[in-house]
Amino acid sequence: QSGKEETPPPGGTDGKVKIYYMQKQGTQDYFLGEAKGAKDKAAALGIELVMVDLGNDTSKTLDAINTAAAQKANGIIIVVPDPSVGPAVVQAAKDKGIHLLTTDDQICVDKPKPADCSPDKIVPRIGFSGTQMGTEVGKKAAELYKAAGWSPAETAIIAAWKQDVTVCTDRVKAALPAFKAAGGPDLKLIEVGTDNTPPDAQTKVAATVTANRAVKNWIVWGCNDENVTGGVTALENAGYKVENIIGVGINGDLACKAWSAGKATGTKASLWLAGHEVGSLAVQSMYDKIKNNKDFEREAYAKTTMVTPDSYKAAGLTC
Amino acid sequence: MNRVQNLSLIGALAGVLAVFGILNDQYLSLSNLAVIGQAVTIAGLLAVVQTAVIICGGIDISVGSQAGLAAVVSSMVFAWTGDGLANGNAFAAIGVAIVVGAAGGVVNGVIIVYGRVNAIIATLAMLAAYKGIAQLISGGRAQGYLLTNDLFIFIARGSVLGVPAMIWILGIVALLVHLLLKTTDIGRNMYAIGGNAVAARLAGININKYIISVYMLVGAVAALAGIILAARSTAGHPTAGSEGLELKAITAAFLGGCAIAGGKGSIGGTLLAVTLLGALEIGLTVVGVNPFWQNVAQGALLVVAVVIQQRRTGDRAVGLPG
Amino acid sequence: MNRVQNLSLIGALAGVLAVFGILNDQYLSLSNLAVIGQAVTIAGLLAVVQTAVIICGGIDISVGSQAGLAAVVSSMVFAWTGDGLANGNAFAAIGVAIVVGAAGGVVNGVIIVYGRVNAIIATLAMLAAYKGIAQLISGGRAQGYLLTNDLFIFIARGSVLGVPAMIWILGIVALLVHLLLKTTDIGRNMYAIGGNAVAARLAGININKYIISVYMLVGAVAALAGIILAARSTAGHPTAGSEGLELKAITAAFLGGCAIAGGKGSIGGTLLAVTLLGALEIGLTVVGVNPFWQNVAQGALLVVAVVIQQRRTGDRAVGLPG
Amino acid sequence: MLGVAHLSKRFDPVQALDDVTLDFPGGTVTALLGENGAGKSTLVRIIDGEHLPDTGQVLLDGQPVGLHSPRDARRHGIRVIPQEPEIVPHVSVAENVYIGALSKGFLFHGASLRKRVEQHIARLGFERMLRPDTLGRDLTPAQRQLVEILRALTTPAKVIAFDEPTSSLSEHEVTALFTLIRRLRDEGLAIIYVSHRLAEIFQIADRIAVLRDGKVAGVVAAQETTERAVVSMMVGRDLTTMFARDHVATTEPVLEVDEVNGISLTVHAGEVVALAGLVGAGRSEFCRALAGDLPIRGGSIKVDGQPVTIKHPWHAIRAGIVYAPEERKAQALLLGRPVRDNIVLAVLNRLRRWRFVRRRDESELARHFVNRLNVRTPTVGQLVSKLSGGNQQKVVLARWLARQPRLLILDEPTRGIDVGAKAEIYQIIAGLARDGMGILVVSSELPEVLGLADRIAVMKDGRVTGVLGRAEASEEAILSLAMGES
Ligand SMILES: Nc1ncnc2c1ncn2[C@@H]1O[C@H](COP(=O)(O)OP(=O)(O)OP(=O)(O)O)[C@@H](O)[C@H]1O
Ligand SMILES: Nc1ncnc2c1ncn2[C@@H]1O[C@H](COP(=O)(O)OP(=O)(O)OP(=O)(O)O)[C@@H](O)[C@H]1O
Ligand SMILES: [Mg+2]
Ligand SMILES: [Mg+2]
Repeated sequence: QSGKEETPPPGGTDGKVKIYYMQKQGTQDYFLGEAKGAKDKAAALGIELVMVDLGNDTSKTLDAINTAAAQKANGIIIVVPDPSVGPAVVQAAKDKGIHLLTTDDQICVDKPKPADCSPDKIVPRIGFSGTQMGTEVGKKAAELYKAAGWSPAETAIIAAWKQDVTVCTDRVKAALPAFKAAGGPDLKLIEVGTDNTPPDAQTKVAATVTANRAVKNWIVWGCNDENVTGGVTALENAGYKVENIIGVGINGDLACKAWSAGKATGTKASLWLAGHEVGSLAVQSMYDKIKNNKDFEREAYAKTTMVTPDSYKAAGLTC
Repeated sequence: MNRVQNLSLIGALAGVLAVFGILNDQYLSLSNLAVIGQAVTIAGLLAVVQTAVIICGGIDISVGSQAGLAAVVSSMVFAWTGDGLANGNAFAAIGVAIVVGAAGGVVNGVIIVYGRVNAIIATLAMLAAYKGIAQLISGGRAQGYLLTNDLFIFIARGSVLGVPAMIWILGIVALLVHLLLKTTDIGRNMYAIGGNAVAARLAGININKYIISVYMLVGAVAALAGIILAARSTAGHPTAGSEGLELKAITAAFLGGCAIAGGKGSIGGTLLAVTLLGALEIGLTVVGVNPFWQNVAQGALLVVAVVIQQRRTGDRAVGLPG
Repeated sequence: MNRVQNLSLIGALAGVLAVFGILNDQYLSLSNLAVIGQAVTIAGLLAVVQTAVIICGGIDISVGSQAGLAAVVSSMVFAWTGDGLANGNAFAAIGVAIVVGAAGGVVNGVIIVYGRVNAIIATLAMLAAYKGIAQLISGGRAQGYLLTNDLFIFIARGSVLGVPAMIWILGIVALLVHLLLKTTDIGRNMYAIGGNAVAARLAGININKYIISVYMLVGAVAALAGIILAARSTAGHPTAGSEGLELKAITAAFLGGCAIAGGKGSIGGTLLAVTLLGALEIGLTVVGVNPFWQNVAQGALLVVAVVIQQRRTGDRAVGLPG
Repeated sequence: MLGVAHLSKRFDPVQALDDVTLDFPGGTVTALLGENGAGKSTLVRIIDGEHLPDTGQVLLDGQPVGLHSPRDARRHGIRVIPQEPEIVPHVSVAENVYIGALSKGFLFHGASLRKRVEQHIARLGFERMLRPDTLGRDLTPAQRQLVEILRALTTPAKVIAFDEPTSSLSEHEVTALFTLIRRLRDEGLAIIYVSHRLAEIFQIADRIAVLRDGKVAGVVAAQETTERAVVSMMVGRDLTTMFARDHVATTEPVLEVDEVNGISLTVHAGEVVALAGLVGAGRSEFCRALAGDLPIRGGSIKVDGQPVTIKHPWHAIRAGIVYAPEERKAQALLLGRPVRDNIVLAVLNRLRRWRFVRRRDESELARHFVNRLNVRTPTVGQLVSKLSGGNQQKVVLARWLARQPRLLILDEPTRGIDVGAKAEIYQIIAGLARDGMGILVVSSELPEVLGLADRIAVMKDGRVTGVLGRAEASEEAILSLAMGES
């Protein structure tokens, strides 16, 4: 076979619902929450759910879809390791006649970059995109910056992320325009490449500070709390006071620890993503599709909250 | 010895298939076996050439990066020869990627032979370097879109006689390398070089040429693996091969009976080992084992498999095994 | 030979310091030198014990996972003995983590010695297994919050006589291992075991005991590294040590003069090598080199350093270097 | 036919060859003699293209040939059997023999190769010693040497250089080898033959060239000289006695072995017992069992009348049994370490305070043994790999003497060692016996066995087939027990 043959669309079900949920970086806190939400919902609905961790391996994605097909799964929910694998995922699911829903990251039916995709070709999705997250971060940073009353000449921004992870890049790149749109001035921006772990972020930011001793106040954002915590810690170690640091994280998992412990920290806010709800909603939507043939919504958003040391408890973030 | 090794691998594989076959009624279905086959293709290609280089007394840790580089290069050439994203010339894309891979292999070989650098250090260094080059030329982003092309679609999804194209590629490469090793003077000389480099040199074998050639072979096949990676994932991503592929390939080679000092190993053993690892991985996923347990299980089973293998040969437990 | 090696490392280090010192006037400032020192501490600790185990003819690829496991264990013990998140007993946390680390090392050693499993395969397998265990017990989540405790704060940020506490820890461990290797009969026997295991056995050395003990030492020190990692990142994350730390440690050991076959190497050389790698990494970051270039530069410089080293010794370029 | 002109080669600080000019005519066996370190192997390696000379050249039929690698030497029809056999461990003997000489292309065929090698083995009369399917790593040192010899026969050659081909062979194989060498000579080949066994030289050589300290000390026709004259040419002085026999064996048993692995044997204080036998007779195996390195099956062992259990080499050492193995480099020496570390390896536990090795005592002890055994080394800090074979052997001896053992087991103690060093080692052995030590020597060289031993136990197929006293011992008696023709 040349690989281009079409298979008939999905048939009815024998009543048994089997869903595969595939996640990139399944060992990260956010995705663990999402997995938990999915499992709880699946248990409540009494359906079979198989979780698969794809790591960052695009090739494993296709293996996992093939496995799901061989296992006669009815539906696949997926967070792709990289959006470029999207068309292959769509094609594979179509070949095998399996319903496809994505969470968190968008994929396109026929383009490797969702940004180039015509809206009707975007696969139905639940969650919050990297660009949306970055926008929230930029907005919050601008708000905190204005409240701090720093002079633009003495302030710089550190953006720390693993530069070959596309969704991280999307988040970070969206933050700056949002910062400016929310009234932030033109500040010196220093991009720092890390491997997305706190120790590495700390090392790299420490070195960056060396080269920028003149800066008095720092804004730190990045791909996630790991980068921001590492960066903020490096600044604190280098002698900067917490008042001179504005760290805005994503996910809240590490920020919340420092806040709970009652320590003053330069991490002033973090965008809490309720992974649990995304997972739960995704499983419910897939169930409705399989059982009742109810169409997916094109875009369903889950709740995200920008939390601060004062608000995180009320928002329901625990750690 | 080698037979014992292969027999215990077959035993372990049969055990894995049986256990998961009982736990899941779809596991032994033809379509799932094809999935296992596809899942092991990339690691299998790298393990096959890794076996060849380990037999020569070397090792290549940079294979994963080389595959990633080839993934990017092939997609970029495809994009350039086309409309900037897709619809390019697949043969040019594949050809350039394989030439770049072979050239990378030669660089590895030259560093090792003429630079007198230990193969582990040299290829560790090149692991970083090739990854960096792939990231640089691609800007860290996925490149091109390959699924507009029939050839790439065939590589990614086609099949012949019901067997997926990827598995055919692995089978053909493995067969060729097997024949090279077992039936040609070149292969026998490779065993001699790895077994005792001084003996080989005194026998008039041009060791340098062999070492550089085998690294070139590794580079070319790693590039082939990278092209398949790109075709499967529709686009070439610079970190495509970096998720521990080299460790998988090396693990399979050793598990399949290669000796770290060289001069020992077979393609059959390596393929068995890589299939065992793949069957295990898919099995654990199918049964829905939590990924954390999968790590523990894979590590533990690898140890158990090798221990059983070793017990069979009845070595004494003194010092470090060779 | 060893002296030549160390001299060329010192030369390379001086070169790196000079180049970056010229490019950036803050690079040679005391505070930046402290940053370099801190950046190399974790890899340095692992490299020091890696040197010990390579001298014995072994290798330990699982050090990164072991560090990650210790990071999780120490933070969890700290959380349990406290209020569930923080404010626990730091001594209990550190003690339990080190005991767990040492036990893990013993498991590695036993698998290698009594299971007759090649050290590379055994520790590769345990790399996956320890990572899985760390993820399992932590549920994959970062654990505890250590910076409520003075001891952990001291480890992470404290300094004595202007030198960061972390660097003191590395210095003390390195000195102890150095003394062990160079001045005790234990160290002598380790060199003997790695240099010629048969001769060592015939000389009455209990090789098994030595191998298991050295892996135990590796486990304990890797645990120490993990505790420092946890303290630095404020919480213990199960994958804390897995980002290529083992490769860094092994690279440093080989670059510092260890031989893959064992019996050769020194702590001084390893520390120089690890410092060289750290100075380079920080230098590239300070100068603002894009991380993709950093990969290329690090790989290339590693090759160049080793090639120069080898050229000095004047080996002929035939076959694989030892 | 083959000649070398003005060859010099320096390995700092040693001038291994110093302006050597020699010729090796076709149809002649030229023996190359000299003490350890005289430069014989260096000369042979230059002819093999393995070393490049600093100055001078190699001439073939009067024409200079550029030899840059062993490959070039092969192309010019030069074959060398190196001093240390180089064996590929994981392939068969057959492939080891044909290494580098397989026909090109997809022609490799195991069975036919095996048959060809079997024929070669039969032609040389080595059938009992060597099978074509055995894996390289399972070969004993003697078998390794046979493989090296067989290699030289696979490709047509004009010149063959044998660098100590018989150092681990016993009488029977030596005879077969000599038949072969004579045939090759009669076919017109130039043969270079290096050996430390003088008796052999006079059996096989037509001409004798002697090297001393890297220079040619003389070239003589074999018929026109005597052993004594050659030896004095080699060492630069007269060597009066090889074997010093002033020790007297007592009746006090040091070692009593009763049915251990089917062998019973007693060694008395002050006695030298030799174990003789053909290649693979099981002598080394028995000794390694006594040393705790191989499992002991059944029987009992007593040292000085006290029963001992030996499960690990450490048990043997503690009981006073020490073993110097037959393969110096592979089994005894730490090649990357200095002489000092090699000597003190087995006595570190006596040289330490707390766990710190006392540097001064260590060096003193090493120096003491270097002086006592006359080890030629600039300092005790010299890397042991830089010493010549004889001196390396003395370092191994020193290691064990430092333990002051009751029973010293020496497996092929003079393998590849020159006459001068040999005489010294014999004297050391005699001196140790005089001091009351029991000594068990494994040797494949009959004159050595006869000259050294008070009693000779002859082994065949893992059994002792007879014990000969001094009076009844002769080469014929030993050989007939060893070959089982009694
Ligand atoms: N690769 C080398 N590196 C350094 N020194 C060497 C090397 N090879 C030989 N030598 C030295 O050169 C000298 C001559 O050595 P060579 O091996 O030629 O002696 P030989 O006559 O063959 O001795 P033997 O009878 O012990 O084999 C010795 O002092 C030896 O230590
Ligand atoms: N490592 C080994 N593996 C397999 N067989 C072995 C091994 N070592 C020895 N043997 C076999 O055991 C038998 C006895 O060998 P041993 O070395 O004791 O003989 P030997 O009398 O010392 O002869 P040699 O002159 O060869 O040293 C031989 O048949 C030999 O092939
Ligand atoms: Mg010699
Ligand atoms: Mg023997």
